[in-house]
Amino acid sequence: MAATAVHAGGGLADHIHPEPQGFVRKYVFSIDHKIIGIQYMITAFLFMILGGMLAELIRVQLMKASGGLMTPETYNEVYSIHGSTMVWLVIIPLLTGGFGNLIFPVQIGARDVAFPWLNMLSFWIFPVAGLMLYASFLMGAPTAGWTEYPPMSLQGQAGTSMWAAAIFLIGVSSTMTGINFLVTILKMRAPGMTYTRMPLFVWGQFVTAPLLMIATTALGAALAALFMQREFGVAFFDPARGGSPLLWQHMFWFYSHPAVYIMILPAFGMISEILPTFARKPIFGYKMIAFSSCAIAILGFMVWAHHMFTSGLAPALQVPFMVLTMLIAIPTGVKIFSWVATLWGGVIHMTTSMMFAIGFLATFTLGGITGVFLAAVPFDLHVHGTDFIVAHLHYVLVGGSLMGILAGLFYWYPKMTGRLMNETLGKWAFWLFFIGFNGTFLPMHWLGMWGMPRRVAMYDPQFQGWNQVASWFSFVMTAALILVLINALWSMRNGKRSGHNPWNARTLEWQIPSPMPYYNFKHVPSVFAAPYDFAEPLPYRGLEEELTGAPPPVPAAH
Amino acid sequence: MESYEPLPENRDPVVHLDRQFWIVTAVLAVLAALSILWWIWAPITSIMPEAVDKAQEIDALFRFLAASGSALFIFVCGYVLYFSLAFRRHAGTPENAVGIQIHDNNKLEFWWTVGPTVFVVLMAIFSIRIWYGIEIAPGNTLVVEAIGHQWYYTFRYPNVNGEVKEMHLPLGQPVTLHVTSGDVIHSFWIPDMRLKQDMVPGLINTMEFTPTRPGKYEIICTEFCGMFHGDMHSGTKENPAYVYIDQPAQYAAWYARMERQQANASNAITAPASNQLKLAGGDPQAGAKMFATKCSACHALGPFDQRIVGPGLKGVLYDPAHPQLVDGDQATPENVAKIIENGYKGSMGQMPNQTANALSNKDIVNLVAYLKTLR
Amino acid sequence: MEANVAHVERILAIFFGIVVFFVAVIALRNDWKSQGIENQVFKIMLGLLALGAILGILAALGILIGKGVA
Amino acid sequence: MAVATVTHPGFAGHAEEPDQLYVETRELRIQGFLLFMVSDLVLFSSFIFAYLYLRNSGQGWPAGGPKLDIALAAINSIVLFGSGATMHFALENWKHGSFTKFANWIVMTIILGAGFLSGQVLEYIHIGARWDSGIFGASFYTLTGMHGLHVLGGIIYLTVLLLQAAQGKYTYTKYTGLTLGTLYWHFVDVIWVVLFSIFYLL
Repeated sequence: MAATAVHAGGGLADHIHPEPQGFVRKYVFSIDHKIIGIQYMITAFLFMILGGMLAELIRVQLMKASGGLMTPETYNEVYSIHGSTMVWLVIIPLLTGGFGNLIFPVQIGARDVAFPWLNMLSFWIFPVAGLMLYASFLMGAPTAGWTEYPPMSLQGQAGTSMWAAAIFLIGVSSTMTGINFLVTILKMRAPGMTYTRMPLFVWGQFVTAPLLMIATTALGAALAALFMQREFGVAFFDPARGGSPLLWQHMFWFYSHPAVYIMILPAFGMISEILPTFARKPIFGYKMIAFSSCAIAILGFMVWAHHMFTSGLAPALQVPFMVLTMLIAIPTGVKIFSWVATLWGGVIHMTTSMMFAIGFLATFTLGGITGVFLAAVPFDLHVHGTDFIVAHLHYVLVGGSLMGILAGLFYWYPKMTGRLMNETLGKWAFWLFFIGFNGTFLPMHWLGMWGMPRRVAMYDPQFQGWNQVASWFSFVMTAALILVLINALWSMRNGKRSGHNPWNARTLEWQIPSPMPYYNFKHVPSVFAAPYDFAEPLPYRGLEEELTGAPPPVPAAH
Repeated sequence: MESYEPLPENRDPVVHLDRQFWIVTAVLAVLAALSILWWIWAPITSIMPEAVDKAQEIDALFRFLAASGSALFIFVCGYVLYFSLAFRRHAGTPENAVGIQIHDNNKLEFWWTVGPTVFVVLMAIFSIRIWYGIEIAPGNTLVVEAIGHQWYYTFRYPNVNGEVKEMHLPLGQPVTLHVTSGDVIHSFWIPDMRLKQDMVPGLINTMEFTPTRPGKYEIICTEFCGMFHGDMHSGTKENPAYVYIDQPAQYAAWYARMERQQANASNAITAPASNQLKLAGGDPQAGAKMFATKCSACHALGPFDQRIVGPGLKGVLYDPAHPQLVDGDQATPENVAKIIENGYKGSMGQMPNQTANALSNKDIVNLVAYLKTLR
Repeated sequence: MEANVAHVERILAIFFGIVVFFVAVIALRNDWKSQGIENQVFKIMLGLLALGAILGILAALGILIGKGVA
Repeated sequence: MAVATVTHPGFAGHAEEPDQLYVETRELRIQGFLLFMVSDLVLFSSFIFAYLYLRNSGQGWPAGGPKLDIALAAINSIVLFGSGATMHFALENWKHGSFTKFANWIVMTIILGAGFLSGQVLEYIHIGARWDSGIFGASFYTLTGMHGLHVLGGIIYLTVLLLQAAQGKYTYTKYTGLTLGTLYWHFVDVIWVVLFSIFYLL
């Protein structure tokens, strides 16, 4: 084993530090990317419980046309915080900080991210900012939705400034994560891990990191401007002093449109890992999937004003924004077709993870199609600001991102705990989730087209029937998520032991023990092919001792 | 580590599509065709009538989008379902069986890139054509202004002083609707017209259409505007701001009544004399220069209805159509100066004040002198 | 007095602007062959510094003056 | 081990890759710092966009009328650009192994930076607009204020670097921190080129 000799004798392993032993250094202020990933996930799932409770409050309120559960003011607070929580405290942290941190450094054969201390800092800003966001409830929460358009947000209660500060902090954390991930992928890939050999989940993170780094800062500027106007009267958005309310919309959507790709590209990456693994088949069109991710990320920066088709954008600007937005359908379509083709001719293992991935294909396709509808300005004029938008965005964010997250949770759970999640419970959860989700959000398509606006505490009684349908199904969806949660908690102690590679998967993280050891690799492996040739031997060298041999040499101190 | 013997594949490794696949494809094609037919004849208007000319075009676009979208959806989901059932691992399949090891098919990938591209181009052309139809103003229009407030709408008509609470439009007469807001962002949506524009303070958005169907239609606010946003639609009792599309004769009668009513009501208002400036001795030429640099971005030198951001100012002091200024005061030089001095914030939108516009008192005097010369 | 101060400022700006410009250009020339990403960035920065010096000189000469400047 | 692995192309070139934990190499730190600069640039760009957008959105520019002093701004800008040059010399001298020259140049840089800041304060006193009087004041104070904070941060950063260098934290072959400081200072200078242009020359 020449390779092993090189690694053992090369002296590079000297840099390994001893694993911290105290509880605080090991699990709280840890600089280990795997622990940080798990911390992100736990925190984000806690916030998801809060955000989900708020969602249920919304659905209960909407069961009656006249409202009834909450005052309009409380309702406005509830849905504003629901949106902010789900976007910034749940989906983005789960996909980047959570699964990103946990998996991608291992997949490229690195021992940690480029800046472990920065990584720890990124994480610890996140719960603090989350608590600040919820503290705004006490001060009088923001009421203008997660988009907080001025002048409405200038009229908002004191908590709106707190909201802006909290989101700004999350932005700082995201930016640091983006820088960290980008440097890691650029510089710390194992020998032989060329760009075309990276697993597609790494590609997902690779195109997401610049979005996190660039777009989030633009949001920071918008939030800072809002904060300054609210607290110090700096005139950015006040038309009476020459400002413009549309400026906020431009600045906000310049972030928030790329942000929807931050929320979906890593999920694309997960699906691209899970489908081939369980179909026992190479991913179809690897290069096209990677390339289309890049295309989506680049186009994502050029389409923000499609959120403003009714806002009074100059007519000459609407056509390019419309056409560019429609162009995004092409790379997205290519991805979906490639995934469908990956299923063809496979040997499909119907695990819970795979079911969520296949469910993702169905629901995300619908969300994507309605997205193309919305790109067409004339149609958007009709449905902008209605429940149709709510339906579309939930099909993309819940049917897309969250389905991806759940698929990833079932898939990578063994890598965190060394145990499998319960499959029977998982399948129940999948079906309940799938039915509940579609029942909740499908009716909103026609509700919106018939005249039901979004963000309303009370509405025209003619829409009450379908709203009740949506509410009842939302309870089913919530039950499914509770089932997943119970499953995850129960399996931590009682799940079946997984072994290092329960799914027979081929990426690097499955070639080391579960849960993953502190150093990931005793010897950093060499890579000589993309990981998707299921009929071939594994394309790695230098992994012989990972599951057996002695621990790596650790010097006394550095 | 895996074993290195060749692994059993579950199928013939030669890549080919079997008969079953083509049967499924045929079934999906039939379903897709049915869905397209459904969208072509879907009874959209029986649920929501088309009240204006533009609505038909938007519905046509929707039919096109929905038909192609549902066909695509049926194919994707159909194949997903079929593949997941047909290629499921059976009980007897060896543990280490693998699927057909194909990575790429350049021809297939080429076509499924070209396909969506063609579709996108078609859709873009279709949308742009309809969109230009929506944007282009027909001639000889009735100009109406709609103003959003927390939480009701008001409307302004030419030659009617003050604001009215209902919008009446004559059948068959092209309408130009200017929308703006007096406080926060609202939105003006009439589902039966399929048209919507946001009402943004400090900005005038425009809609152009011709009513084609008489009736009473709901207006709905779709941009979150505060506590009672949910009540800002015509179904509420307090401010039932419906749009009525009337026969021309009916409309004329209503309009004449409004002119009379509002004229009577407005005579009662007296102009408060709050102005400190001495308006005598202004220099109209300096005022004209000042107007070109400071005012012309928002105010045209046309009639009152010709709006950029604010109203046109030609003859603002002599305009019989609008004997009152936007704040309800009479159109006297003193009151004009007062607005320039203090700015304006109200139902017609917002205008920066003297300090924000960097105007000296002398500038104001000159501007008023200049406005006086415009007849 | 006010005008005199401005006068002195302008002359100083022009003089030192020329110095900074040449220093930046010379540094750029000396650095031209250096490798490594940070040096590439330094080169861009030095080029922009030279540009900034020119802009400063032009502003001091009153050739380039914006609308908002009194 | 399968024989096919050894001859696989693309493997030979990657002999030694980073194989360590918690050792941030020079390359990684520079790369990360450059990316930080990119995101900081986006922050500035957003406000610059806001300024240009408001200025051109037809809402009556200039609202809140600026009274900028071009002579002061010119000399002040030249002072800041000069500090960029001195910082460049500081790093060059460090590379050539001269601590004294390095210290002199970096002290000069700090003085010039402080000079620029006092010039900014003069400009703030001189200017008529307030930050709440209109969009000019809003944009000007936000952008120059943000830049001023960056300069202030830079002065502190360079002082710390000087002290660290005096304590012998850096050697003549290991000086990543100094490189980063220089990068940061150049960044602050170059941003001012843009701000100077859009506020005084446009």
